[in-house]
Amino acid sequence: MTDAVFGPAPGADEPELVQLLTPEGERVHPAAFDTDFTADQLRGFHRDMVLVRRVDNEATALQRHGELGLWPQLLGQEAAQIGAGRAMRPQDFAFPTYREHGVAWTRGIDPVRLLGLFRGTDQGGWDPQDHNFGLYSIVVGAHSLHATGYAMGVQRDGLVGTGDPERDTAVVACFGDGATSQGDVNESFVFAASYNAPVVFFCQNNQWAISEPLERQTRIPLYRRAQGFGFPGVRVDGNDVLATYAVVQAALQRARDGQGPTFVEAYTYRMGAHTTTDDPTRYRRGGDVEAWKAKDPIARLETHLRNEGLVDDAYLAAIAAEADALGERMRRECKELPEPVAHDIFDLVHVEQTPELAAQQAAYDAHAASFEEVL
Amino acid sequence: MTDAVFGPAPGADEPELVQLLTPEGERVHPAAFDTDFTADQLRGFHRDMVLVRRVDNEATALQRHGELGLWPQLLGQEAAQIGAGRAMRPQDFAFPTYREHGVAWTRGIDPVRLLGLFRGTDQGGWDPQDHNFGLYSIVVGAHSLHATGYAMGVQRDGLVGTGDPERDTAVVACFGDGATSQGDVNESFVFAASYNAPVVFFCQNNQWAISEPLERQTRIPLYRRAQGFGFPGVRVDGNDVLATYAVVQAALQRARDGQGPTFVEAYTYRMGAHTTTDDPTRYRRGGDVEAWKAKDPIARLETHLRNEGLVDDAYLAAIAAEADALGERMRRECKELPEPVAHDIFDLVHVEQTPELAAQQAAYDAHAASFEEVL
Amino acid sequence: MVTMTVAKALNAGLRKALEDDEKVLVMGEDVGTLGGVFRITDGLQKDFGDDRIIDTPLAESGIVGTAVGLALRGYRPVVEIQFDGFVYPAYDQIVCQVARFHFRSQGRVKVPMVIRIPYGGGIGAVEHHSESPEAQFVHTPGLKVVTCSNPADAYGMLQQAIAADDPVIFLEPKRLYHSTKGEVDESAPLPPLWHSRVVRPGSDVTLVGYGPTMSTCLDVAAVAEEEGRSIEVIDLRTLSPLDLAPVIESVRRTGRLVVVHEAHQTLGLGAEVAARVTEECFHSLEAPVLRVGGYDTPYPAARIEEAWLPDLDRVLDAVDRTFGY
Amino acid sequence: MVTMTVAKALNAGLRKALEDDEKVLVMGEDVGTLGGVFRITDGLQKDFGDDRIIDTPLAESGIVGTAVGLALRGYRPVVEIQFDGFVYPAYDQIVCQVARFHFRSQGRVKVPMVIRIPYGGGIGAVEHHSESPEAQFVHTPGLKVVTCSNPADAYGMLQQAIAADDPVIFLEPKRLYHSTKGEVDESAPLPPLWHSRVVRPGSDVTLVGYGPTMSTCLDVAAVAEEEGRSIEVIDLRTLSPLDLAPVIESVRRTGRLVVVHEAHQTLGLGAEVAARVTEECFHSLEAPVLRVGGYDTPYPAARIEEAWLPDLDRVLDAVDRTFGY
Ligand SMILES: Cc1ncc(C[n+]2csc(CCOP(=O)(O)OP(=O)(O)O)c2C)c(N)n1
Ligand SMILES: Cc1ncc(C[n+]2csc(CCOP(=O)(O)OP(=O)(O)O)c2C)c(N)n1
Ligand SMILES: [Mg+2]
Ligand SMILES: [Mg+2]
Repeated sequence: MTDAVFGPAPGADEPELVQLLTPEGERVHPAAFDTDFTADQLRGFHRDMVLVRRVDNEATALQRHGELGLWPQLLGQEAAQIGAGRAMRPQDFAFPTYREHGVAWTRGIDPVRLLGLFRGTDQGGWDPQDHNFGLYSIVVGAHSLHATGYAMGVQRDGLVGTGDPERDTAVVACFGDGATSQGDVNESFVFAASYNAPVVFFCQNNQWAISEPLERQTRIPLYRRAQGFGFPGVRVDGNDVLATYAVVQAALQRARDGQGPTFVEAYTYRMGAHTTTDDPTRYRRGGDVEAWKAKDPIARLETHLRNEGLVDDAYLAAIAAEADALGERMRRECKELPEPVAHDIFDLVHVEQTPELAAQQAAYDAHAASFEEVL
Repeated sequence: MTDAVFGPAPGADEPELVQLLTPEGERVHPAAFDTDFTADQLRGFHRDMVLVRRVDNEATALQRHGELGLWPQLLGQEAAQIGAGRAMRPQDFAFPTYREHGVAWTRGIDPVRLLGLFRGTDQGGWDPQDHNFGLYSIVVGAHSLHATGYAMGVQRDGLVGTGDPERDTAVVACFGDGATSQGDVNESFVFAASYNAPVVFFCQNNQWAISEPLERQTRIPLYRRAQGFGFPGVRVDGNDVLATYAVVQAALQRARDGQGPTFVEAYTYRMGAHTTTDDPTRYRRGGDVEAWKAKDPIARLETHLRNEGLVDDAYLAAIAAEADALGERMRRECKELPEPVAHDIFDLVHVEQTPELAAQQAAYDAHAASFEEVL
Repeated sequence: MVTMTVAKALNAGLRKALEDDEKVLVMGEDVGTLGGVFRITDGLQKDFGDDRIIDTPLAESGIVGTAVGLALRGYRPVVEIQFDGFVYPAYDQIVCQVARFHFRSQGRVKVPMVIRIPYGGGIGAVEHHSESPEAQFVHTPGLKVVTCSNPADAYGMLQQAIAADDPVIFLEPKRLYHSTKGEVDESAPLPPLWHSRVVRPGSDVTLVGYGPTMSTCLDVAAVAEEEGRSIEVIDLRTLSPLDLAPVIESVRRTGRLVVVHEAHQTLGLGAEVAARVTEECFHSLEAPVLRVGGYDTPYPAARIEEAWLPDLDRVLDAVDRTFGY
Repeated sequence: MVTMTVAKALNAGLRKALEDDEKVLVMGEDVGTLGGVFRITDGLQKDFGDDRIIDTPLAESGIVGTAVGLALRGYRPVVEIQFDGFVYPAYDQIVCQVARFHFRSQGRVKVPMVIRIPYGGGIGAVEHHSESPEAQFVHTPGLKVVTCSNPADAYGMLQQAIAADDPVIFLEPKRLYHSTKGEVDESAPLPPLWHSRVVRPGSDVTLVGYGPTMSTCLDVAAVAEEEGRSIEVIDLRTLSPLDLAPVIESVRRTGRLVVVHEAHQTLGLGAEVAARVTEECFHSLEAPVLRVGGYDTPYPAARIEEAWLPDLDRVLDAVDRTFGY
């Protein structure tokens, strides 16, 4: 669409993706963001992706077997999440959505801890401070502001631009394409720009918000949203773990250096359902899944590793065995997750319990006890 | 700020303003947006601006005399408001903020009707349907969504792109620079872009949100926000009534033609206080007011009109007399604004009154009557 | 007479409203192609087109705010909020805009719209998916708030809410969507919208509930009957305006009242019912009005929600306690 | 002992908190250079710098949301909402995030923060500037809600709220900011935060208020005394948790209770007080608990706000009515 007076419509053309590894597993070298990786790094990415895919499959199976109420699948988004997560330093902090199983993995969260929220045994199974990884956020977009505020705190702590790689700190806000429509996400752009906060907005554009395609949320490539707020945005191939790592790493370094926020759009695809209760056959468009299958994040890295002689059958079998063991442990430990105790919730509302809640707790206990007597 | 990897910071450079009339009153002819005006149109703009400035002064005086609780001054923003308002057709609809006295004027709202909200006699003194002009909106940003929804209604009515100038309809959302930080305003950009709604976002950047300067809300020129959402944005000299008219008129026509939303930033300055309770000496920066005085919207048009021989002293005296008469009428009629009646408010909550409110109304009446008996 | 679920009845009610008035629109997240995450809008976009059944961007304030604009333009939007816990981003639009337009305009402007909210717990969901936000809307002047507890009401009340000229918050007990079936007579006159209803007569205690707690209330009455106690059960249906006339009439006979809801007990609807009924029935009451609500904690993890929600035992216990004064 | 206004006492309390703990931050619209539209933060940015006294973009959800992030990073943000009516855009952050972080994290995470809200009417303002949103926050588990009615409490309670490890909604009766003066002893130990207080003893009727209605309550007691009626007046101070112990003790003596607030009567705080006190004092009550609240209409135009707000006459009338049962 072009307009005689206002000129061409802004930014509707499709951009190039930053890519370091083609879908065919060929290593390419873009002008910006090219990065060298050690063999260990490459194998590490591969292992991470294989294992989190297994985590995801296992959890999906656990849901099918009635052990979980729900599971939001990450299938297809392994590269985006592992690339972004591995680009973080220990002191960096990530604020995830509900689908960030891959990022969680890189922050050292035992996958079993992810299950509690979906099994209904807890509402957050880890201490955010221990892992520099926030609780899963169900309310779409709300946590993007938390990330920005946290980054403002980092600034106040004097931990940007010191030049000390052990100290300079960045924050990551993870959200989806749909989330970019929320007021809170846009307000987080306003605040981050206004204070030049050290935050990276990491948007996994998996093309869908439940049944709604990307076009309902935006008519231009999403990464260009950042331009409207005065900070850079980049689109990266989210099925390319190397490119995602490189771009997020550069964005994090910008933040740590005191250069402020960056928006990274990881262009990817949700290969599974939105969650296990969703039925994507109602809305998917023919051929999409097939086309994206050809861009599988694990397959392409595996091809590359094989071509480079960095892995062999024995290595891959060992990783597969590790995945089997992890899956087996998840199945076992999921069922062992501690059951919540209703008595306890009255203690968890406030740091300092109120007399009212103490009274409700006592009433609850008495009521519960009256049944134990009867039984 | 430039970055080796991410390139130059997006859009931080200061743009040209669209201008048709220099501060010195000289008519210039930009490549885009140049427009021919009839003598009557030019004199009309001038008269409009003189009269609304008088409306504004008079209301400010009424507040000083205790007749109004508060008054938000438009001083300095006359050109922006008259230019935008006069660009509208009768069938177009505007959603104003609380400072839109000039736009209200162009929609045929008697200035006396504006006073009720600030005198405390009502919360909206006109029928929006009668004037295609919404109620003043106090909650910053909220009405931007109403404008977008209304525009979606216009689309459903089949009133865009018919080619019939009497029928094709556009909607205007008026808000300030500060409002652009609100989630609601950004969500209205998302919706307008998603549905290609016939709405013009008319932002009067008067440099301040109460005491906060523009830089707190944005680090790039505001009109560029629109780029991030995929529709055009333009900065126009908001102290130039001709340029504002021309740009808003073009944006409205785009909307009416079915080409969707446009963002217009009218670059101007609030010469008065935020409202009559504000004390700008606490935050204003030295010299600003003086510099902007030199760009006065009325003076420059008057110079132009005189230079072109379109007005003379007698004409200007007649306009001044008209302004005096208007001021005098406002003073008189302000005091005659009907006092609200507490009994009535119970009838206004719902279209269909509830038994509960009927009962509260009866209780109120009985209570009030008990005093009348006593007195 | 057709037997259908609550979900199907709502779908049929929406369809009827869309047929009856071309100004009726349906909008929300995933209401189009998908038919909504609960399938309440199933098939509507196919039949009424995407101009009337509108998938929206993911932004609740935006949905409600644009619906206001559509209503100002003469449409009758029916907004779906995907889950109770996601209504809060739209809270400002609902409480400061939707609720007040008519009042602010001195009665000149109407904003007929319905905001449908699947609400309540008991479905084993993750956080933010089991809330009962009704008290906040009942406290807000300018809103009308109703809820249904069976397919016939779902079908009839939804149509009436859409036909009403005032904005209505329509609370749908999501737990009943697919579990509760009943007969719906699509040709019968619609039941009155602004009235509560005695659903089981009784003489010893009055028990008031609404929406998702009605089946518990009826179970309580059945169990109590075996114990020789006669419970009169009332379904409030309309929460704002509150129609307490049948409750007051009942309490004047029974002298005892228990109110049940899933919303947090403190300042839940039971508080208002207790305060009003006590004022009206002061000399008839043999015991204070007792309330059984959700505890004053955030909604807990699903595996303990049954302990958290008012259930048969807690309600029976309250009934018993009314005899202890 | 210094005599100061409520506004000055709040300013002094903030200053003290900022001095005592370098993690305390103040943030909001216009709180910096301007010192806030009510000047509560006057002079603070000059003394503590703009890293600690933070002017924010114009977005309430953004303010509260970033404050959550700052709290997670170990800061203690004190957020100013410019007027009561503008807290609603932040409602989702307050109700779903601030209130629940501790709970969701199984008690692992703290979000100590104070949200200051100038509230209430009677100042002749335009719409959205005179609201009383307390009931909605009291209904929300995980929030603590307090309000002050005099300079000494303003000074002391604000400091304690800031020092508390839980999020606190701090409601400031804006009508009293500059009109109410009182003595503040900056060296005395701070008064307890979570307690209501008998401010005038009496024996015939109990009268409960808080924040902006306290002076009306005291006026009522004075007038009633002339008529030979002894009214015990209680200032709630803490709305969540509700400290009803002194009220219950009082009602057991007086047998009569009237509750006053500016918030809409339906599901205003009075409903909860009535329900609880009736349950606790059923056999002591000589009359139902009566409530005097704002009517169930949106806050009206300023020229009739005095007729809308609870005033001496309406409260006296309610007191009289408690003798009619
Ligand atoms: C505020 C809010 N509204 C609605 C929902 C319901 N919901 C859950 S996920 C989702 C879609 C999210 O899409 P996107 O942001 O693209 O993330 P994705 O699920 O694709 O990873 C919706 C609408 C929610 N969780 N929060
Ligand atoms: C949601 C909301 N927050 C805060 C306010 C208080 N307030 C009134 S005007 C204003 C500044 C508005 O600035 P801007 O949008 O630039 O408009 P201007 O007043 O300069 O015309 C503020 C903060 C409000 N009215 N609404
Ligand atoms: Mg998505
Ligand atoms: Mg401004």
